[in-house]
Amino acid sequence: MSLLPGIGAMLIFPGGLSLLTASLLYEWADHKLLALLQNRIGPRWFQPFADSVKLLAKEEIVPKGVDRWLFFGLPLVALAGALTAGLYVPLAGLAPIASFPGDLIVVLYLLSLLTLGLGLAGANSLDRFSLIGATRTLTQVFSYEAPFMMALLGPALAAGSWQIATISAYASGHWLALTQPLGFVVALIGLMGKLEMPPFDAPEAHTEIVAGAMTEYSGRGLALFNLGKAVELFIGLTLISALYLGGVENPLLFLAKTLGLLLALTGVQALLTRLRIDQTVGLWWRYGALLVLVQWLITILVR
Amino acid sequence: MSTDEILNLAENIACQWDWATEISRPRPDQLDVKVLKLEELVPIAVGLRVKRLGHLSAIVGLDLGPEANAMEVIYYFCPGAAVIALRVRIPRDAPVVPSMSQVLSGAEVFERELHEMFGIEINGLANTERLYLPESWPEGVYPMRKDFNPAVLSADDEGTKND
Amino acid sequence: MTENRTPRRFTIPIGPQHPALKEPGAFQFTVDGEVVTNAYVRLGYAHRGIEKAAEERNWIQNLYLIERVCGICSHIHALAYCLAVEQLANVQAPPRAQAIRVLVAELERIHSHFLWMGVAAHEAGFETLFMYTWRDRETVMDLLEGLTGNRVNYSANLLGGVKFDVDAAQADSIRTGLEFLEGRVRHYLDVVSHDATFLQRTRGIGVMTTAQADVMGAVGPTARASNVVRDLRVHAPYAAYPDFPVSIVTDPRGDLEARFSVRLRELFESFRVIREILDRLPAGELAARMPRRIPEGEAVIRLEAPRGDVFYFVKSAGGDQPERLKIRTPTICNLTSVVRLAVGHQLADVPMILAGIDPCFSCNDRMVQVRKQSDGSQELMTWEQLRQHGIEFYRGKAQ
Amino acid sequence: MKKYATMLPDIAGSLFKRPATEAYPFVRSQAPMRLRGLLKWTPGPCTGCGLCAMDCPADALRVTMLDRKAKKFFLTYNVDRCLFCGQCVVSCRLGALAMSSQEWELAALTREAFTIRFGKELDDQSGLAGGPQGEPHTDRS
Repeated sequence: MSLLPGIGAMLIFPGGLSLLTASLLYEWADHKLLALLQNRIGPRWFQPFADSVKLLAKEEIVPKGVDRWLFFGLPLVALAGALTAGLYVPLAGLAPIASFPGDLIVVLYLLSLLTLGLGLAGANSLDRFSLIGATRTLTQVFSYEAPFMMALLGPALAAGSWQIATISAYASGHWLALTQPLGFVVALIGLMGKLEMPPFDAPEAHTEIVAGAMTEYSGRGLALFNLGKAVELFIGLTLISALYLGGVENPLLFLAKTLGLLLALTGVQALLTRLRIDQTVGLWWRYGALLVLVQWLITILVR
Repeated sequence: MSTDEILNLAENIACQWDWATEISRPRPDQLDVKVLKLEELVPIAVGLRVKRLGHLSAIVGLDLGPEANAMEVIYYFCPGAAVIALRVRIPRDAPVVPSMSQVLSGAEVFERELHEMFGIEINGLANTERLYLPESWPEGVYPMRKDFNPAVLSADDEGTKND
Repeated sequence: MTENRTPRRFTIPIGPQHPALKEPGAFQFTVDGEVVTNAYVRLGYAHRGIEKAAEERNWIQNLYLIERVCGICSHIHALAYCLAVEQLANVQAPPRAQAIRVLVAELERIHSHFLWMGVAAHEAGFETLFMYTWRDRETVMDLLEGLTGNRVNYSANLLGGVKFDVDAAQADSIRTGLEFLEGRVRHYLDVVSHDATFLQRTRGIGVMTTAQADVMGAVGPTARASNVVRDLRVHAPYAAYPDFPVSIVTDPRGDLEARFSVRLRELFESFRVIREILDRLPAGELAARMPRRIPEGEAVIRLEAPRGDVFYFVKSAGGDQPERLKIRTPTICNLTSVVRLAVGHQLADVPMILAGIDPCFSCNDRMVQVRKQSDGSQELMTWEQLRQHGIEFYRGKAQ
Repeated sequence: MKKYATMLPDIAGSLFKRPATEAYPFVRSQAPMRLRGLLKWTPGPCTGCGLCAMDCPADALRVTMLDRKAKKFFLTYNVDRCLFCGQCVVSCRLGALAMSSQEWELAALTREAFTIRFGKELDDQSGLAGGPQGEPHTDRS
């Protein structure tokens, strides 16, 4: 890979700006679909962009008692982690920009940076709501992360490789969602947990702790965290479509599969009540982890 | 129990304190007990409570004005459709009533309201913190008294007495 | 940075401004980890001095002041005031007026319970239920608007009667609306009593026993969900309830689920009563003549508002203004229970428990407080001063 | 018995339904006949008795008598004070007042726009001259 096109791919297309744009459009699609399911109109397409621009332009208020480096650095790290993860996944059905054996693991860790960043950002604050939010965020990480990772490693087991490109190529011939349904479900629900979507939104439950870990963030930091979440939604959808839904060979297939997944996600969001944090943990360890282990066992035995 | 039976029962209870009460029935569903001896108020309330007539619905404070130099406190017990009023009259310059909150836990908020709105001292009320009025409200100014003048509040932030 | 942090115990302030409460009431919950260990309440943020203000207005003006005690149950407050004044004046409102009063009161109950269900679902994090209940609430609000001319402050009452009649076309639109609503209530009852994830947040949460409800003086649906058989519409029927009786709805369980169930099942009674009223609306006048001066005396009126019983004490000295008006709203009775019940529960359940009693702080707090920016002192303003302040403020702006 | 996804019929149905949200400023729905909007005054029956002003809970109405014998007076109606309760309409036994069900979008950018004068044969020199006979003169412009 020569240098210039490489940088272009990272910053403009398909990573970087295009990734951000696409992510915000997916965020809008998520909000719009949820609104339609609830018989509302929902936002117009540019709402997430308008929100981001507004927040980026807004004054950043640094609360008393926080570590300034962490306060400004954590959102950057969180967004950077999510954007970097974008380099290794087949965005829009195109070949990943970078690829090496074992990049699946790297992507999974990079995606966790956001949640970790959020948790630390909350713990960095003196605010009570932030602290409780941080506790809840980190508790939640420990509950869904392991099952989610294991669920994404299921296809890797089947394909016999830990490289996303290879698994993706293997998956295009096999709808792994059909052969590994348990893993698929756990991966999908895991993504919701990762994105703190309802019913896993206890860490930012408005009616209890205002905005959880992000309570003290107002301007740029909040925008970066939000962007990070949008990017993660996009990458998460891409990953699950590529690994479980028979691969994403071209942009059209990609669009159809990711939007289908998004509809399923919003449907689940609309149908469930927020779980208390103890209920979330219980759910993941009692059922999530167990299901994935059963799935692994089956996969290994069948292979 | 019908309303009449409730009222008769309540009347019988109040009659046990006949040396300290004046009983009347202003309306078919109401019993009005004037309690003349302040110290008998809580025992009568307990008497009602024992017979399960002790659902305290409200405590009404009445300022009869500086000329009359009296205040009235009416305790309304409302079992079923009946309304039983225990009425005490206290001097306006030294208003004190005994607290019912030890025998009726629901009475606490009503008594706190009475205390801060009328400046009636509630003997035996554990929590006399402000419930409705702001912390900066001047001491000794009671808004529900007839001679309350809101001008004292804005004219003087230190909080002069209004009487 | 660390010395400000006590390791595990926090005091969580909920209010006076908090997303869980759409109204200002201040609660402080001390939590140990996620478990609430202490609770404290402070009211008065919406105290408007209505009881005092009523002493300076004439009997008719007060009717509209009283209607603004609460935004949701505006009609029931105005009704209580009217009944009290009518009792003092010894005037009986005509039967048709009484029936229309009950009709509006029951429509208001439907409106209030739908609103409550939405809020409670929102607190629980069940946004879809929230959105759908509030969508359906529009139906009953439209009915009320069509009937009375306003969505919230219906101003249906007059001293001595009501302002408007119910004609055939309106009766039909109410019947159609009720049919839709009844179907929806049936569906919601199924949702709140069967939905597995929702039940996780309501079943066995905030349990209040019958004895506790009795001691704490709980009222209304909150008490009935703890098997306290007390409903003034049944036990002390007022207005047209003697002719259009309702039956009482209770639930022995005492938890949040029971409160949902009681409120929703109560609505079927409301639907039935409204239909009955529409079917056999008594003929006659809409209002009786009222004197401008009300004879001396005291009146006590108790009505069953959507949230529980309201208590009105009105004293007249024979003039054209009341001598004293005392309002006791249901929320104050139920708040004691929240403070006690919250202890020992998870923080996540607190908004639900709070919402479970259907608290209304504006009912509860009835002075305007202005905080001076310059010296941090506080000042209270009377209506006149506030109005004057407003006029001067805008005059200053215009120049 | 516990069920999952109890609201599935609702959300599935909504996908194929128009949103319930009203697009208010763009699409206006018909206001109900009884809506209590802007107060309207008919000059004919009004005697300037002032009952409406006396009963108004918000002091939104004021009767100013210019000449009692010649029955010259005007009513000042402060829309910004008005509660739209309709008591004045009931208090007026002569039927000179009514509330419009059509005019209810009453926001304005100046305070002056909220003062409406209902006048009868106003003197020109008083500076309060209204519009043509019967039309309430408003300062809305």
